Amino acid sequence: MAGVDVTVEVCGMAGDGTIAAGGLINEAMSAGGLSVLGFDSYPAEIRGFGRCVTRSRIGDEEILALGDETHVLISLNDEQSISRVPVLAKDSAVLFDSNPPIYVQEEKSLAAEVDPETMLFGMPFGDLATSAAGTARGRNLAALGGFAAVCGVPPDLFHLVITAKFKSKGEKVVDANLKSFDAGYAYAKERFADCLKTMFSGPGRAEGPEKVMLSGNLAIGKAALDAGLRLYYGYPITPATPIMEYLAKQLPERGGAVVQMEDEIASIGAVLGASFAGARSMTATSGPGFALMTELITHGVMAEIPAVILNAQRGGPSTGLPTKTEQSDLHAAVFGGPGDSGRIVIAPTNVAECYLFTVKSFQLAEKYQTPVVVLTDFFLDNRVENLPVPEASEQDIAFGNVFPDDSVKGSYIRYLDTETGISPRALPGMEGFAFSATGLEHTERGTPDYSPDNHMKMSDKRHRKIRSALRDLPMPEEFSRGGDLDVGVIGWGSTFGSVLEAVNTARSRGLNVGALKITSIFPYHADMIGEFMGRCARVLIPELNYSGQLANLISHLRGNDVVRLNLATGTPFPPSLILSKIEELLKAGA
Amino acid sequence: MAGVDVTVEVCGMAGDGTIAAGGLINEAMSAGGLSVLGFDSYPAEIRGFGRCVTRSRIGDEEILALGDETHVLISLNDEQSISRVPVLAKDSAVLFDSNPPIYVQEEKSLAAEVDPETMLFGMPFGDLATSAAGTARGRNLAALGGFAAVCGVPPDLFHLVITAKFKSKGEKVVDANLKSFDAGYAYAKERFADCLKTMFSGPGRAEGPEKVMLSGNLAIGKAALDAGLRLYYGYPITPATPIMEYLAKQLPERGGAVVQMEDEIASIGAVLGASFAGARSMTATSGPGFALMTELITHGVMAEIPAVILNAQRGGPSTGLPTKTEQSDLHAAVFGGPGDSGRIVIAPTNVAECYLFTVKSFQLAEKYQTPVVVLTDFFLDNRVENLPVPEASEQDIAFGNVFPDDSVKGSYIRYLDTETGISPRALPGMEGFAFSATGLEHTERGTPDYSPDNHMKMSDKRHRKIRSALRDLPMPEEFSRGGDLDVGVIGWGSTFGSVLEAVNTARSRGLNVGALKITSIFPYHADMIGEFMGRCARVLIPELNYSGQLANLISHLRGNDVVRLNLATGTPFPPSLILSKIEELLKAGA
Amino acid sequence: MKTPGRDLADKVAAIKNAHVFDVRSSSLPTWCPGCGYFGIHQGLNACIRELGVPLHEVITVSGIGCAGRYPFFTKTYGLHTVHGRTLPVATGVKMANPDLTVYAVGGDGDGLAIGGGHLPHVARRDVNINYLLFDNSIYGLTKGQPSPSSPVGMKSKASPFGTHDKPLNATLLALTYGASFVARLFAGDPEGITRVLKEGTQHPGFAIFHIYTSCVTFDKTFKTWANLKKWVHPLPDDYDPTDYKQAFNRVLEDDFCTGVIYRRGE
Amino acid sequence: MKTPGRDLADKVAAIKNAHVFDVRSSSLPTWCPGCGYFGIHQGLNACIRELGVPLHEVITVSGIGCAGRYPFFTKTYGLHTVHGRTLPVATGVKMANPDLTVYAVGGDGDGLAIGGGHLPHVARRDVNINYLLFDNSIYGLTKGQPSPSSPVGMKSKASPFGTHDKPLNATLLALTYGASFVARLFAGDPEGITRVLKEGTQHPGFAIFHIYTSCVTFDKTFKTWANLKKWVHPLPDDYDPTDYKQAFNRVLEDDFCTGVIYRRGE
Ligand SMILES: Cc1ncc(C[n+]2csc(CCOP(=O)(O)OP(=O)(O)O)c2C)c(N)n1
Ligand SMILES: Cc1ncc(C[n+]2csc(CCOP(=O)(O)OP(=O)(O)O)c2C)c(N)n1
Ligand code: SF4
Ligand code: SF4
Ligand SMILES: [Mg+2]
Ligand SMILES: [Mg+2]
Repeated sequence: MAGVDVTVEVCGMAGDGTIAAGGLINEAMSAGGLSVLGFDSYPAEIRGFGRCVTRSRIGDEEILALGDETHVLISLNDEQSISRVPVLAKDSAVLFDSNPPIYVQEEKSLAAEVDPETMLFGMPFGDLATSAAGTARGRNLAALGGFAAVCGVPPDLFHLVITAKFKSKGEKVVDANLKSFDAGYAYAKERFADCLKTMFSGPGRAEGPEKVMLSGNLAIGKAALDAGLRLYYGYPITPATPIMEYLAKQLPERGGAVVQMEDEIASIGAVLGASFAGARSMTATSGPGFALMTELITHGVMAEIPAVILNAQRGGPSTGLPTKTEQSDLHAAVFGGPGDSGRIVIAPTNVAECYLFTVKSFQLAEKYQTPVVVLTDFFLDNRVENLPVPEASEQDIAFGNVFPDDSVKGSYIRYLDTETGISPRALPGMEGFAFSATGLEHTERGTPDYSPDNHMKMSDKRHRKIRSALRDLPMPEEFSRGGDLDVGVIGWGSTFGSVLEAVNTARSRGLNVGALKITSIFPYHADMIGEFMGRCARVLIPELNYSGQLANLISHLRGNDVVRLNLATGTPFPPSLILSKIEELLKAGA
Repeated sequence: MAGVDVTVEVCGMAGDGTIAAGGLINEAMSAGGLSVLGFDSYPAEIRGFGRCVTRSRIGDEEILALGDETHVLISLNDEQSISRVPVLAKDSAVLFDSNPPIYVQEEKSLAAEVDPETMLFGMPFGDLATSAAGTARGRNLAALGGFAAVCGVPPDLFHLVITAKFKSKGEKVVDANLKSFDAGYAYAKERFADCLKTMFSGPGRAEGPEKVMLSGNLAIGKAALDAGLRLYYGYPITPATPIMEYLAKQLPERGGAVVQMEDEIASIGAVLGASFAGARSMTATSGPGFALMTELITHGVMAEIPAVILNAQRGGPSTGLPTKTEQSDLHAAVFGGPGDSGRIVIAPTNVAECYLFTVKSFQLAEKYQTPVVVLTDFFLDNRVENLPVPEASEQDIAFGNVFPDDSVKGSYIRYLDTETGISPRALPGMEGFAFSATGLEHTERGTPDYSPDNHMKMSDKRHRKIRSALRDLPMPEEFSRGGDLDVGVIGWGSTFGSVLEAVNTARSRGLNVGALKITSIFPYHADMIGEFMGRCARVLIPELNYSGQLANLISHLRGNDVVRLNLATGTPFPPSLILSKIEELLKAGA
Repeated sequence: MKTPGRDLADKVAAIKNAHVFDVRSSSLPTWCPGCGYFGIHQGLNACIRELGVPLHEVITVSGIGCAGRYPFFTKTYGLHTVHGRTLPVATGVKMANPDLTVYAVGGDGDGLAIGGGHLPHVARRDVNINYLLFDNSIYGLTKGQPSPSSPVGMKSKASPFGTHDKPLNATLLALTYGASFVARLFAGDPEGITRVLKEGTQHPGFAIFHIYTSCVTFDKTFKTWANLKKWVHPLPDDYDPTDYKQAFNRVLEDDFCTGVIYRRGE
Repeated sequence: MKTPGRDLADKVAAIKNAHVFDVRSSSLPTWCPGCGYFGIHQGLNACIRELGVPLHEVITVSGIGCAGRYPFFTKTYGLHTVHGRTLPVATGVKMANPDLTVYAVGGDGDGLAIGGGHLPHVARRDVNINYLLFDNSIYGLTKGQPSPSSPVGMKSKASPFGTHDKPLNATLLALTYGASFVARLFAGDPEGITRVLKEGTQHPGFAIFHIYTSCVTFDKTFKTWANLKKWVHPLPDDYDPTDYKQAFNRVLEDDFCTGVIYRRGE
């Protein structure tokens, strides 16, 4: 192994402490200076039972995607873990409970299922914890101890993160957990002395800038706070709810408020009202809620009112797959709602961009006086990455509104048709600038007017404005050696990480391929995208949806000559699939 | 003039009887065997005052669009009519009230405004009516008398339609109106004896099949009735309301019901419920209401429930231009709502197709177990055409549902994955077939299931089903001499009439151009459209929207090499604009 | 013959003479001559004038309907939203800038049909906005369909055989939802409107004004001026608006008493 | 240590022994062990069994939420709609096929928040469907946010400092909306549920069953089993459910009486 690139899974039933164990692995590895990308899956609609799996990819370079294979599996419940066997790498290590709380029939045990090459480490997790700390509660900690010993993770990294995690529960709990961990560590160190692995090239304490472990959702919440969010209105929906819950805790301390509204329509309504009155406000939802919002979103378009709407995509149509990831709301985000209602749509591709673009969205909404949709997806919202503490500059968070000049007091024209389409915007409370905003077509003064010339002119103003926003929107980023490429792969959202990983691998094998990241979905940088497409012999657009929604939007830039690779599986895009498609295209092209 | 092709306008204030007069002209001309296309505009949101204009294009061949110019203007209120002067043809005739009920300043009179070539016919409309029938109420009838005399319409045609129209109000009213008409007729016959025109080549009593005067909305209502509609659920909104009002009158007599729901969400919800239970049901709305429906529409997609939704488009975004015409909900109709939610979208281009496609939509929805969106627009909904009484055959209205075979009783698989994607559908009440439908992703048996393979498979099933519907959808129709064309013009919705008129004119001038009518918006006949595009040196797509929504959908079929001609004026597309664009393209191409 | 145009001219002159253009905008309301909304307009304008709130610190938020047109007819800031969403939008406005005096305005279709799901929650939240529900028991703007407050049997183009559904009583709804200030008013009594609006505007919480009014164009049988004048009557002088249960029982018995029906006690 | 898995196995055995699989489907409800919904399930299953309606002539229409999962757990036809739209969809089903017995099922979030705008109208229309409102005062499926019936001060992840909004009382709402059959029930009393459901199912019009139930997973403080058992009590024997005004006053005074609160008299 050139560097570290290991995927560790913890699998158990709800109640086994699976998620906690996975989280501690992430934290310990981050503390050890490695990069981490973690993604948990747990039963979302069935309570009290069901399978929990945490997946952590750990490496010494930036982690772009989930790996295709798992190298270490820590099983807290064999019956559940059996489902993970197919993703185990050759040569993987499996830790399991040799004396589980529920009896497991031999033929249902993990040991009976795994490949012969797999190294099996059976340990009595519960017994170890009980004898060390007097309770089997630390079963998962004992398993972690075994993991640290078997895979060569310095135990002090775990000591550090265990202490930090349980501090708030009191010294006793910390102590019990440390003891359980140590018991597991000692047991494995001794029992498996001759087959210990050193998977992690001796991580020590991290150097360099301090890192935090953030999910996409948390990054969005933090970004909103840092950007000076005043009011959050929302309605619970997976996978957006954690944003509301985070802000509910944080915002009141900063003088803001979170209001759980009666539905999504009320939520976007209140956001429009608050934004109209000048406060930074936002809502977050998912596809079904977004659909309900579209009527009012177009009101924001017509009346030129800022609004920030986060659409955390999940599987569709309809209620669909609430706990699965998909990128199938692009169409709705760009085209939903009545009329020609252009709006800004941006889509981050990783946790850092979740932060960055959320911060940015407020300014964009204010400056361009229009709803801004930030499109994330379940995978991006729920995965964690360790990254340098994200921060927003003064400039990033500056109020974006263009105010009218004092000189026009009393003769203010709210919807003045300017070159960019941006009209100076007064806020209620300002003396001498009173106006009425409306979702009806209106003159520059805001008076309803349906005459042909006026509608043509004002439609043009609004669309010109949206087009002019392009200069402030994040640009496509190319990852290639430049020049002509045999295959160019275009990605967006959480899929882009998989695209880049596949392209990196291909390039490392000497293939002349490149990747283009698109984060501005609407308006989009047609010139730059078209230029890139023009340099590629073949263009590949992998997406996590059935119909190729980004491809539908941009493939005309290359006369529709693009190759789509669409997955409607509800799971993150496997880089390996992209890689083999690249190879297939190269073969076909040769 | 080779044949008859005359546009007549009546213009007045609300209360002047403008709309009634225009309607009588349409009926009289239809009775006389001519073709008629009428379109009224009246103040929709300001009551008690405001301008009313009726526009009737009358000809001896099929009328495809509104004409660009007006040949006869009947002014019941000069102040309002002045706005019509710019559209007057050279050589036009204007009838006005020489002794109006409201004094008109000289410089505001029509006479002061019109071109010198215009023939002016001043008559004391009110006085004529009063002296003939004892009341000025027949002012508009006196004006019609003048029109008949001046333009050469046999008065018995008007006698016929006046009698028919006022019959229900009693003989007295009929009589008074006939007298007012005759007074106007006699006055004009005598006073203008030397400058009477014969614009209408002597229409007699109509021959051939009986014709009715129908608006798009009425045709839709009639179609729904003829198709066996059982339940209509709706919420008032311009321009769809007349459909509900028509059905409210008619449906109860046929054992059905119209329920005005609390909003559009409830309307589509009830339609889905009723359709699930096997009754033909529908709703009609416009853009803002349609946006609210999109969440539930995708429920129909996912749970495979029929539904017929009529979206009568008006100007957008948001409340927009409620009383103006536009084609800007195509995006929302095809792409609105969460997830990859393919559905059927069809768009009639004239009143006859409004009937035909509405009938068809029920069967399609049943057979393909999916929401069907019928897209009309304000112009199509509100214009009247005289046409042979539309009728639906047994075959057209046959119940489209595919029932499960009795043999699968007890082992019924609701969402059986078949070649076409169509699964036999049981209705509640059928013994031995009970199942649960859900908007969650589900297995063939209907059980919620989010596993990757299942989502992929069922997504594929649903989309295959929609694609397979293409064979039952109305095909594109070409109007050309075939072979290679210098310019091919593609049109949809009410704009297609203007396209065809422009193309016909161009062809009559010897130009090698053609028109393609597209009525199936989704899925669409990519092969046929692509083949047509391939034969055209240039492809032009005129649309009544800002962004070219049909072009966005289909231009990839020609590598995006199409010319768009987009109007966001809220008014029907003038054929002359299309014609000049055709000429411009030919010039540029030469 | 007097044309509508002439009626109108008379009206305009009358308005001009009343010197009330300090609050109402110079653009003439597009309501039909005789519409009850003129009376409400007069009442609210006077309220704002008499309270002395600077106009730029007042905002009128409305839905869609004839009532929804309101913002175009005042000199305050205005926000004409979409059908039924008056209250959530007004909530956002008020929370963003509590210094603003917020009037939310909408019709009975707007507030009880499509927007009926919002009223309970704005009342529960007790957001300090003032909601004027223009209840003419009909959809005016869309030309005369029945509304949730139309009486059983009402005939219209959309209900040619008469409606079946029991009407909703907005005052009772407001009480049930826990609104902290509930008043019932009559468009034919602008002074009464002004008086109660002033009190409600100063109430620190959600205030709803359920205003009976007449759609002269589309309703010729139910809420006509003649009927309304016959029906409405003020609450007795000794009525105690702070007694919640009494308020309920009053409203259950009496559909037409006007005044402050309920006000949260100190 | 007893794992949740073991609890479950016990439950399954108990259910099997009760021989109740004639109505409930063989797929095990995915509700948490101890959830009040099991009691409602039991009550409705027995009602259907005892009424003797053929299962294929029964349909369960639901919204989204833990309650919304209901249709998967019965052998009747089922329609799992979207969040909040239970009632309009059920309306369509019933009107299309009046021979069907229609149970509409949903949670308090489904019925009082996002779907709160539909209840007044289905009640006014008196559509002959039976609506079971599972009121646990919390959003179960989305993991414990407050609902419109949560008490003031309820703490949750979404309301870490406690809620502010006054709760809505679904029974009072139903009366205000004019529902023709209004009952309040308790998930801890399946027999009571069966008895009243049978009566309500036979009522020719809209019947609403406001059922107090406990979310054992997310609500540890308010509608716990212990509290509910302490609070609920049957209406007195001499209570006359046909007296509309009395029903109002009873409900205003007493949040926890159970039984048929109101039934339209003949
Ligand atoms: C989503 C949506 N649905 C329907 C409409 C059409 N619409 C406009 S106003 C209105 C009802 C008007 O009635 P009301 O609210 O009582 O106001 P009024 O005109 O009587 O003042 C309707 C249905 C709309 N604009 N938007
Ligand atoms: C339009 C929409 N918004 C939000 C959600 C997310 N959601 C699912 S269930 C639910 C609330 C559940 O609470 P309740 O209705 O009380 O049912 P319970 O789970 O308590 O039975 C929410 C908010 C959704 N599915 N659809
Ligand atoms: S239609 Fe009715 S409510 Fe609307 S302005 Fe006219 S009278 Fe008033
Ligand atoms: S989360 Fe609550 S409501 Fe949902 S099943 Fe569990 S206990 Fe019942
Ligand atoms: Mg009204
Ligand atoms: Mg609940």
